[in-house]
Amino acid sequence: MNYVPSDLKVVGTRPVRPDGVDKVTGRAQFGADMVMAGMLWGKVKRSPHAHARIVSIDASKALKLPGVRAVVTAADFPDIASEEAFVGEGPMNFRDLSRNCMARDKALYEGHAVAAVAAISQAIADQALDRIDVKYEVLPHVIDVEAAMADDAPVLHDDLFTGGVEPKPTKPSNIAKRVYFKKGDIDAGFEQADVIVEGRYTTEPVHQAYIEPHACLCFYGADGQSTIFSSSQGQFMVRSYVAKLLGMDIANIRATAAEIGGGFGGKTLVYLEPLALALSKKTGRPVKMQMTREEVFRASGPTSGATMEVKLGAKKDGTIVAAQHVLKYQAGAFPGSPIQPGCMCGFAMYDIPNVEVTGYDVVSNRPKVAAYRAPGAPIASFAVECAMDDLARKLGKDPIALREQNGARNGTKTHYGPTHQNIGFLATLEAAKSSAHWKSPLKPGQGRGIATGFWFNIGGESCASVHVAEDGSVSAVSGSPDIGGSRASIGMMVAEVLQVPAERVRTIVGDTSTIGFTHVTGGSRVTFATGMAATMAAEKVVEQLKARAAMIWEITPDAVDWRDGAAHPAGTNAGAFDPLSLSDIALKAARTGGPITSEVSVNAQGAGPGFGVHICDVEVDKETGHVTIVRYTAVQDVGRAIHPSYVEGQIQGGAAQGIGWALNEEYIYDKNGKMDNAGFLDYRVPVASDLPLIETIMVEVPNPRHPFGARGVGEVPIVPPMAAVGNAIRDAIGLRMASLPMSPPKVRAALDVANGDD
Amino acid sequence: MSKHHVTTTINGEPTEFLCETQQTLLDTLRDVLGLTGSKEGCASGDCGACTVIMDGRLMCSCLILGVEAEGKSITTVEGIADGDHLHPVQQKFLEHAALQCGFCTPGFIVAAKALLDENPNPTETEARYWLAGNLCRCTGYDKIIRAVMDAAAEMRGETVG
Amino acid sequence: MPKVVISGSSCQRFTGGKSEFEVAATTFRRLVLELEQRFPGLGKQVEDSMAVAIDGEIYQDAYAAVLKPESEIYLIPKIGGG
Amino acid sequence: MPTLNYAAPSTVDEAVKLLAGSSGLAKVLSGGTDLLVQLRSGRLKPELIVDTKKIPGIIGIREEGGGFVIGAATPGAMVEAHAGMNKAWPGVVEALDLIGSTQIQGRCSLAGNLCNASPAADSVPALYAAGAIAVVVGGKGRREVPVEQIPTAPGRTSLAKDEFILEFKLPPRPPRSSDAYLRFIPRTEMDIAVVGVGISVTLDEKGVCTAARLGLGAVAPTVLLVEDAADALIGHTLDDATLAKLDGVARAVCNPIDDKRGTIVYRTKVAGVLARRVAAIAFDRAMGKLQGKTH
Repeated sequence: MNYVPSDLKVVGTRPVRPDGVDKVTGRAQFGADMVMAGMLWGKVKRSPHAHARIVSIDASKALKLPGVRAVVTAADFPDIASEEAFVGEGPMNFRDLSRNCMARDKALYEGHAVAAVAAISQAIADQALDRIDVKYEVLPHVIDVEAAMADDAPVLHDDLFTGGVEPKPTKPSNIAKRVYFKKGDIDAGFEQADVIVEGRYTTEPVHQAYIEPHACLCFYGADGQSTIFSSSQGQFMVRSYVAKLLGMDIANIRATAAEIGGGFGGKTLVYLEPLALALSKKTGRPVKMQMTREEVFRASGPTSGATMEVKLGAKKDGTIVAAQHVLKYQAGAFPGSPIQPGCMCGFAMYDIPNVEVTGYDVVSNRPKVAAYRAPGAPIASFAVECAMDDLARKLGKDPIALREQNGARNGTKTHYGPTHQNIGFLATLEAAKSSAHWKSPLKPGQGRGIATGFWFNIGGESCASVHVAEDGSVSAVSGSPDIGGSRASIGMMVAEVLQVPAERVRTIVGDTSTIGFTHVTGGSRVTFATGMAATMAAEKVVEQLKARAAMIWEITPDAVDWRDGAAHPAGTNAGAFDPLSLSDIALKAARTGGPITSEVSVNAQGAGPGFGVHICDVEVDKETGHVTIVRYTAVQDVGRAIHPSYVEGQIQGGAAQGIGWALNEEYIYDKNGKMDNAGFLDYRVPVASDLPLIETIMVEVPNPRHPFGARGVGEVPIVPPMAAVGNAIRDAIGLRMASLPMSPPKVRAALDVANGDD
Repeated sequence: MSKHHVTTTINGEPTEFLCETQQTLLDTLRDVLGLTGSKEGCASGDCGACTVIMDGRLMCSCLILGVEAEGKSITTVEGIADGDHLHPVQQKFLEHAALQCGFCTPGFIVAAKALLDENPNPTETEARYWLAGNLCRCTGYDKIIRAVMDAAAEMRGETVG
Repeated sequence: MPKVVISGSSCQRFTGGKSEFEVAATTFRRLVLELEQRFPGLGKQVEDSMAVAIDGEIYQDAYAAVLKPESEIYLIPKIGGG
Repeated sequence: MPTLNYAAPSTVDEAVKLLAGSSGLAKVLSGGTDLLVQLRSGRLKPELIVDTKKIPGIIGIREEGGGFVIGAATPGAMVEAHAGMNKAWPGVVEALDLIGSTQIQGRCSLAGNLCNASPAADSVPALYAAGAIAVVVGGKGRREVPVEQIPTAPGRTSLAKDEFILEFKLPPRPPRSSDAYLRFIPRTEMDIAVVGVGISVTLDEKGVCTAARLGLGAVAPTVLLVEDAADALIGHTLDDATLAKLDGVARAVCNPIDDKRGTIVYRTKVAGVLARRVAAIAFDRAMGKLQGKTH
């Protein structure tokens, strides 16, 4: 059922989250905080080369070191055949995943795991790594995307042939796939155009940079029944991936979601868990592993860097008649960049009759990319939204007005097929236009930019259960790891249905053996899909409560109303009874049929598309090229904010990550293909003093597919910032910075070129 | 060389432990003493997740040798609340939703408490610079700064609307 | 009859480049079976790695979805998130 | 594996003996903010760590002969809180204040920053500009060394194996003297300087410069003491021509590298920019027009 906003008592309020006190007092248990008796420490030996054939691995000296218990290499894992599967976050080839966790035959990037060791202490494990003798035949490497596409580039995989082209190529290539979308007639479209803008844009890979490094504790039981305690975005994902990689039955693994210290998509796959469980199997002891920060940068997924071209054609009146986009995304060492969503998202905000989008998924000697917030969309939108800004300038139009004129609305058919329904893009633009920020004057020397963004926000498989305790307090179990407060939002929805205060419901995250299969916490699907399951479970509990009350009163369940957390006779005809509270009914549960409990599984269909419009003001120090963000406002259609503080937090966090992506974050490589800035010192995420307060404006266009109208909110806010910042810089200094990051040396160089002072 | 025997005070409790030279204070807190509230985010002093107060000064416990704790007085996140009574900074972090994943939170709590001990009336800019050594990737710092400013106001006895 | 459109290039290798066709089916499940019969491999591809938009609504897993005679079905890549 | 030993001597003699007697690499530990990172990364594998912080006087600030004596292991935060230092040497104070975070401030020391011998060390250009003297102790006794003679190359110093710095001396200040430090970083905090410039000046009543020293960081293998900067400034007020000359002088001495933190071209240009800006701050301070922090 769908709930009427005016009736809501819990949804839309801001209670303290159920896991909050543990997190401010240091008691919450994250991946690296767990210990077990007899525990060993595992460490990974990594390739120092960007591309090398592994000639031999000799661990004998390491194994002789007192305290070393086992070493594993690729030989200890099944050699899995290539097989495409779709597993929640995107396409997954388990052969590639296996070879990413442990190199087989070839090391494909600096930091690629080649062996792992278990020892009685971290220090001994470290020493053992130095004693594992790996002989390499170093191969030529390639880092940059266009270099990797060249005919004479070193080929990473001799069995990789470009997909999506006919006829099927006969020569292996680093281009894993070509993606193509078209709508209308692109040439005819450009022929109608009075004004054309074109641009070439580049972005660098950026890391999710969650503050918690990957960590796990794994124990392989004597009969194979195993436990995994790890920090991930999905305990079910961990269970099924590890089972696949080690050739185990899924039900032989019980995976528990530790508290997770940030993921943003980067913890939607496994790195350490298969190695730790293999080491545990070999030693019969629990094995704990945790990455160093350097390992996180070198060996876990950033998102793609890219090279792009955009061409837009418009009539003099501002009507966009043609749009073309070419995207070349780095996938890292194995295929699977977010090129598909990148190709879909760039123009998803607009109603354009003639569109052509071509994308390439390209492997090179870098760590395999992982999902990162709205995967692919921020890259694509950086190019498109910069081009939109250039178009508005060329047409002499206000940038919001140009977007309103061409903006997607209900009924707009996207270039990738589906027709937008129940979307709030125009309402979001309107809210941006009416904002205090947009109406405020700029100080001399400052610049202002806006940009927009889109994400699909799909649903997927989720389970949740609701249990009424004997005293009428309620526990809810979610299958989704809680990264940003979803226990709060799920508990609030359950409380709303049961009509009890939020504090009466305690939500926990179930392990893989206590709740049904639930996809990863990713794609901002938890409040939508798991929230839907929890709401339905609570509704079933209400039905039971009404039935129990009916039994106590000897009337039919239809004659019972549930309101204010209690059963009431539906009307005078039903009889005159005092209300029975949740506690009253819970107390009599044994006599009325047993425990009151319900579990619901859903596979939530439909998308709840989200749109954002960001406004950014900057000041540029023209002598140093330093850019200061002086004011920032993020406007977003959130459907319905269940817990508004956490919705605002998602928007602010996404915007901050985008600002980092815009200004300073990048992977820097040396000429040998080694990452040169694998630490928080030189991989420069924004610090507190870099940012202003980030104003948020939540537009609520309810999502009819969700009982409370919620849309996913965590993906969209990272899409607009790069172009919003770039457009603000363009406004401030009159120059288009088309290459991310827009770091001080690049800004100063651009100014020098413009001043003829090169 | 055998392990060092260290006698120190942690969160007001006299504490003894054994450690090797290369073990940092963070390693000993987490792996020897089981005080896992201090987190390792970088082990290089760049993220602040391991922040502690030692003899009144804010420090990264990853940049202190365990053996250096000899004779010192150390406050970790576990020692900020007074029993069940949360410190105003902790309470305001909860009220303002100033945490999402919560991993950086212990470091922020300790650093913010130290800020307000030293400067009860910081400006927003002072708070931002004081906390610049604590990385948060989830919140964009907005709610953290609001929570710290609100905690400061409350500790000064100002009523906040 | 419901009209099927392949969005993008991911499935056209099964259809010899053809991107639009009509299929007699009243449920999505039936449609997948028909596609597999007409273009061997396509049905499996759709099941394993495609999402569909039926009259605008995106389904990742759509066996039960009902098709109307005038329905328009787009085969699109599955969508994940971060 | 060689065991890593640790000692915390309580006298200079004891410390010198430990350093002299070590068969392998011995490292002096003061704040540890660089040393512990190097240990963890495996870049350094010492056999012995000598923690000098228990030596009397090595932590603390005292006024002596009109100047200041700062203990080598005094944490930055302690210097920043010292009223006398803030008044006399605001540039040294702000340089120390820019090293890392609040947490780093609680530990980092002048000696560590100098002896780590990074060309990008923030406090070092300010110390060069200040004409600071390092008091070095070792097996051959005690010697006083101008700070610019301590670093010799990236990661290398002129100190003998059994020597370490006990304290720093900052000279008395003539009237109308002040100093300033500016650095450029991509963010607002937490980065290593791309360029750092420290300056100390003395002016006459009319604002004409009578003495000047300029230290330039991150633009050469070691921090540079730019002698030509004194020539550009002495005898002049800070007019546009002087500023332009100073800009040129600063750029001319640059010999940087291209790396992840900046390019040769960029570092050189920014060195000129910062030289101008830092001079303006120091001149204003010397004339009493500017007080307190500039960042």
